[in-house]
Amino acid sequence: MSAALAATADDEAPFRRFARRFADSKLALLGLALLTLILLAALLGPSLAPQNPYDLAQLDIMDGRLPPGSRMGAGFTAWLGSDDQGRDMLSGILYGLRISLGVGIASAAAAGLIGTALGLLVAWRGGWVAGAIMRLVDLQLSFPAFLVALMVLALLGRGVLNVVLALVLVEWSYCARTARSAALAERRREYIEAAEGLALSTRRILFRHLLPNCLPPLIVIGTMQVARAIALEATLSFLGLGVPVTEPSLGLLIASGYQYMLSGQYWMSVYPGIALLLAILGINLVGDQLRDVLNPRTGT
Amino acid sequence: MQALPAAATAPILEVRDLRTHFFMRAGVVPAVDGVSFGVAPGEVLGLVGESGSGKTVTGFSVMRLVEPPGRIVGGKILFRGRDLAQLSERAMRDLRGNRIAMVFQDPMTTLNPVLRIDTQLIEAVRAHGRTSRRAARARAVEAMAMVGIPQPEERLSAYPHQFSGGMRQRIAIAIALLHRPELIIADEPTTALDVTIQAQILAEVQRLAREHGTALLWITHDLSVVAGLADRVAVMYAGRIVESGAVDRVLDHPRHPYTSGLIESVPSRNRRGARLRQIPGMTPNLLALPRGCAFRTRCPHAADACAAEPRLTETAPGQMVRCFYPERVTAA
Amino acid sequence: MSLAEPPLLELCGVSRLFARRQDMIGRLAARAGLVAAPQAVRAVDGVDLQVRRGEVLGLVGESGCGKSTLGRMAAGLLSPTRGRVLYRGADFAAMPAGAARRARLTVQMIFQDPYASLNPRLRVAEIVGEAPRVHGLIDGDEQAYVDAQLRRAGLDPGYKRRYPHQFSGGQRQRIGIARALAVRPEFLVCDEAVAALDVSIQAQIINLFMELRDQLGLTYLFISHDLGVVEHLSDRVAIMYLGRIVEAAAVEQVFGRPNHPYTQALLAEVPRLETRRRRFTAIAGELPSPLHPPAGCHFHPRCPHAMPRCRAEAPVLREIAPGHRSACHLNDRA
Amino acid sequence: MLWLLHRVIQAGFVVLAMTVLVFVAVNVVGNPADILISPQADQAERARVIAAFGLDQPLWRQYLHFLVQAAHGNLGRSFVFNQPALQLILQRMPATMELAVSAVLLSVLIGIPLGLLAGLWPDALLSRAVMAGSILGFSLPTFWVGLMLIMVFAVQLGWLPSTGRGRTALLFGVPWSFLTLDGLRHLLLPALNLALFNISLVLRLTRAGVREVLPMDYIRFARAKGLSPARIVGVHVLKAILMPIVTVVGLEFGSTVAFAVVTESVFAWPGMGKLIIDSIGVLDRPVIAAYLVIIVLLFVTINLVVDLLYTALDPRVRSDEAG
Repeated sequence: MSAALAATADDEAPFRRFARRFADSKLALLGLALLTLILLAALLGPSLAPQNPYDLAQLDIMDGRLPPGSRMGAGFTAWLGSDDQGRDMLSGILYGLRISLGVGIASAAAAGLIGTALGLLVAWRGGWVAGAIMRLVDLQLSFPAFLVALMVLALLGRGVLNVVLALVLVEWSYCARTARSAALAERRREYIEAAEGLALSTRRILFRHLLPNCLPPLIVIGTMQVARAIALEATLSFLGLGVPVTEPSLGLLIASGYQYMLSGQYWMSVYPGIALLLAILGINLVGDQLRDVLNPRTGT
Repeated sequence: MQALPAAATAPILEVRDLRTHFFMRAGVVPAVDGVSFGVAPGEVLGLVGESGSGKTVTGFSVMRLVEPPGRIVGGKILFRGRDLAQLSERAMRDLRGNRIAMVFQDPMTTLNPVLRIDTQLIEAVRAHGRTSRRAARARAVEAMAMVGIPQPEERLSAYPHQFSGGMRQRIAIAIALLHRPELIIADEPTTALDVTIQAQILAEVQRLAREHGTALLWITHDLSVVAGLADRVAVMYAGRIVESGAVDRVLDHPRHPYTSGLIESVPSRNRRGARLRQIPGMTPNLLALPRGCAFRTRCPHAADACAAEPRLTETAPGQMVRCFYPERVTAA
Repeated sequence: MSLAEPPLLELCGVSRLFARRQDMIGRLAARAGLVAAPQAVRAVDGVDLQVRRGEVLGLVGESGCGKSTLGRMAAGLLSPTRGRVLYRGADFAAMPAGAARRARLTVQMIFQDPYASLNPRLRVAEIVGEAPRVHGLIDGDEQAYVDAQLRRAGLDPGYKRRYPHQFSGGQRQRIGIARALAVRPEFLVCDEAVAALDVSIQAQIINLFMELRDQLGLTYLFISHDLGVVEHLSDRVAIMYLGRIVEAAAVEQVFGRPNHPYTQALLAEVPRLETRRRRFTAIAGELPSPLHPPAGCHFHPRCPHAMPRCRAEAPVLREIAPGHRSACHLNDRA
Repeated sequence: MLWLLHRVIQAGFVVLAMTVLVFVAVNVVGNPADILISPQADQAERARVIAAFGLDQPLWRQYLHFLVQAAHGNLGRSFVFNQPALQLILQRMPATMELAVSAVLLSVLIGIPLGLLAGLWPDALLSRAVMAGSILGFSLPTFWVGLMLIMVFAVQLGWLPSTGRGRTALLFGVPWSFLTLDGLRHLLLPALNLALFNISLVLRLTRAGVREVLPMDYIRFARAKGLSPARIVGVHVLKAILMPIVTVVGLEFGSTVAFAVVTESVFAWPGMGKLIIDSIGVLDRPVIAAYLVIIVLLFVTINLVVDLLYTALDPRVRSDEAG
């Protein structure tokens, strides 16, 4: 019955169909708007921020812990208040957003590339190397990412690069598993057999036939991974294991404001937290709708 | 609209002008659009059609198991004179599996994979009337034996995946037979099975229907199965019945060009190695049906008059045809 | 059979085993005798078969009998575990890589599932045009070449910018045929190529196959479970049961004088338009699982004529009349 | 049976592999001698300690020694507390377990009913709200939610305490918070904080399962048998979706124990998570090693139990002979 109804197929081109289905959810559109806004804020951060919070020369300890809307010594208004170092919170958040997003996107992209390549290789070639890789993936997946990242950072010490490294190390296995299962499922389909029968080269079959059809779940996972990485980085930084104090990400800003929260100086923790939440929420809303739209059972 | 002349006895099921539509984003799909037929006790009615013809939706409509976005939007489904279309869900549930039973197409998916066979049989026994677990179990064993499952006692505690497709379909039939229903709706129950297994299932069904006097609505795309099994046949195209009548009459003297086309395209009706007679064009898109007769774009006899809607007319005793030019169709 | 010309395709004692995957611990446990080692599934078991140039060989069998595996080996998509697949007397596996690539193009496969057999992310023009372009088979304009292929398969070239999901099942099957023919094969393996289609569309595709055979001099291995279809378009027929060929002969012989009890049962049980309100009587028993095939003749548990010998010894496929081969111990008694 | 053997051997390999990693992480990266020996010690003293701790032996010997010691429950003494590290960890374990179990219970008790609701009536306003809320649930960073809970319920409203376990009572010789009212008050916020992510996860999983199972033929067939909706949802749907939920809840229990590190840090909950963060801060290596060994054992056990449960629930896995 469903097949009969599906036979009333529309004549839309795939991308338009995708866009229309994506726009079905107002929540997803809200997420997309949010995400665009956050990305713009991070990109334009240095030109928007009234202050460079990493330049110690611009900080004045006399401006410390001013409530939102206070006038700073340098003459501008700190709309979101200032922290104990005399840093304008808005500037701190704009710069912190750059680090949080940068770490999240870089680690997810690297993990995605490594994981996809290995996952495809494993699905296509088999053999004992593939078996060993999958064992490693299984082993790693049976331990929570957070714990693995925690231990890696405990060993490596703080630093932006170390955080990225730790996140790549924990995330590649998710991508590898997703890529492998997608590739295994697609591989069994007859169009791959047909391509082999047409004596096309392995490279061509892998990159023109197999990979594009494995992409939908990878895009969804990749999106969610960015959000996860941002949250993980923030958590690790909050615990004092992530980025160094000289380059505070949102997580570190929240952590340094934490001690003043109990005395009612909420803005140092709350505002960076809201920025963090909006970034993660935007990505997740988009990713969630992508999952529905790209699902082979319901989607294009 | 009286569709079919009364059979020897009063029909057990009489469907009148049934309409079931699917409300999709792209528009309303009239999957079943004014279908009428009747089935008498002990009679086998074959409902034949290709994919998208609405035959399956018709079966589910009678069971009132059409799911959204589908909805019965009109017509009467008279079962022993009671209109099922108007029945409360509660009352309908008392009929389902009790007086009207259904067998599905794919035996691999009709049994719940995580529940044991005995659970699935016993719950069906106990859904209608108070029965002790022990008595229900005895009934289950009896039903399994009836459909020819060896060692039913032991096999009851197995899970569906431990049975072959043919055996699973027997179990589904056993479940359908538990309460000696007056009507069984069978939706392509042998399509997914191999030839030798199909023959076994057909033999069982035929024997059981004869022994119990059960009426059978047999939905299929396979004219050959209908030829061997059914007393009467109704052919569906694009949500409507285009021809119906006694099997011999319809298969030997089809009067609708679609019926005739279907019969003629069966390979055994053609000289071996010769070009098969074929129906041109494609199975229609239900969202964009041609006005008037839905078949006219593929019909060799179509004329201007076909832009209007043809009615079912009786061309021979018991043979109803929805065509303006039934005389143009001659048996090959 | 002309002696001068070797068969276009020859399968010599071809077997294919599918081993159940096992990890190290399982293997160790099996070696230590803790559990029985899992058997491999013998999907195809010692098949000898020849297809002559220009003929249509129908291969019939029920699900799990190994006919698809056999077809994939004939098409070069799967290598046999044992035995050889000879194409014009030459073995693909023994050819140098370049020659093998070119030789593979001459055998093409038409698949069962019109939905899974086309890459959903490519336009029709690319699906059809990719392989001939890569292999340098197009002399002039690629688009004109693609148009010609589509037209030959009965499709309007105006639709070539579309994606597969915008076509019906029958049209998709035509795209698959155009794709196969675009690399100029001489041999087509059709694996249940019309099984998924509606009756009225099925006739169109069968007609297309027959037209193409006349136009291009194609040879077919036509795999199907539908006896009516096979009878209609085959010259010769081979019947398979659980990995083995049980009977092979010209179509008139198989359908007119079936020799093997399985063939006889199969023919008796096919519903036909002409037989009305018949009493269905069925051969007993289930199709055995290919994992545990019965000893001796695979068919003996369901065979009405089974003798003690059938339980112990597998009958060989041998000629019982000119061009008519059957694998049954009953033939030895006569 | 073979299957069980299989799993146990596999688990053994995992533990062995992890001990290598733990050993490498703790004893090779950085020089343990620097930590064990006071900088004021002279050369002879240094050599004596190195010999005493076996640090002059080849690495594989050191590893074997570590293994033998570990097998005897000796993972070294904490530099900070001057107590056996293992004992230190085991003392804090009940607090963490209490927190994690409460969180998992909360996630099941809240997640499954809400997931059923959202799956059975996907278009209802309430269902949409629940689904939107669940996205929020796994977007909110745990530690920040913890801070906000403290700010609202402890600082602003003053309803609930923000730190510690409160009054505990003994059961089997172990102190528990959930046995006293004060303890429960202390438990509520951290448990809720830790559960938030899991609630969203269980809820979405339940909903996805229901959406997947409802259109199945066997559900329609169950309706065709005349079964009541209660039985269809309660037996046919629930049993079919239970497996992935059990698996994930089981595996998430491990994650929850790990994530307790965050919640314990925020709420100053005296569990092993807080201990490990403090120990990382002061490089108390024996404690880190002991924590890792305990966690690895815990995870291997959890995975084994989940596998067993999975087998008990899915008949298709149990007799994998045919397929």
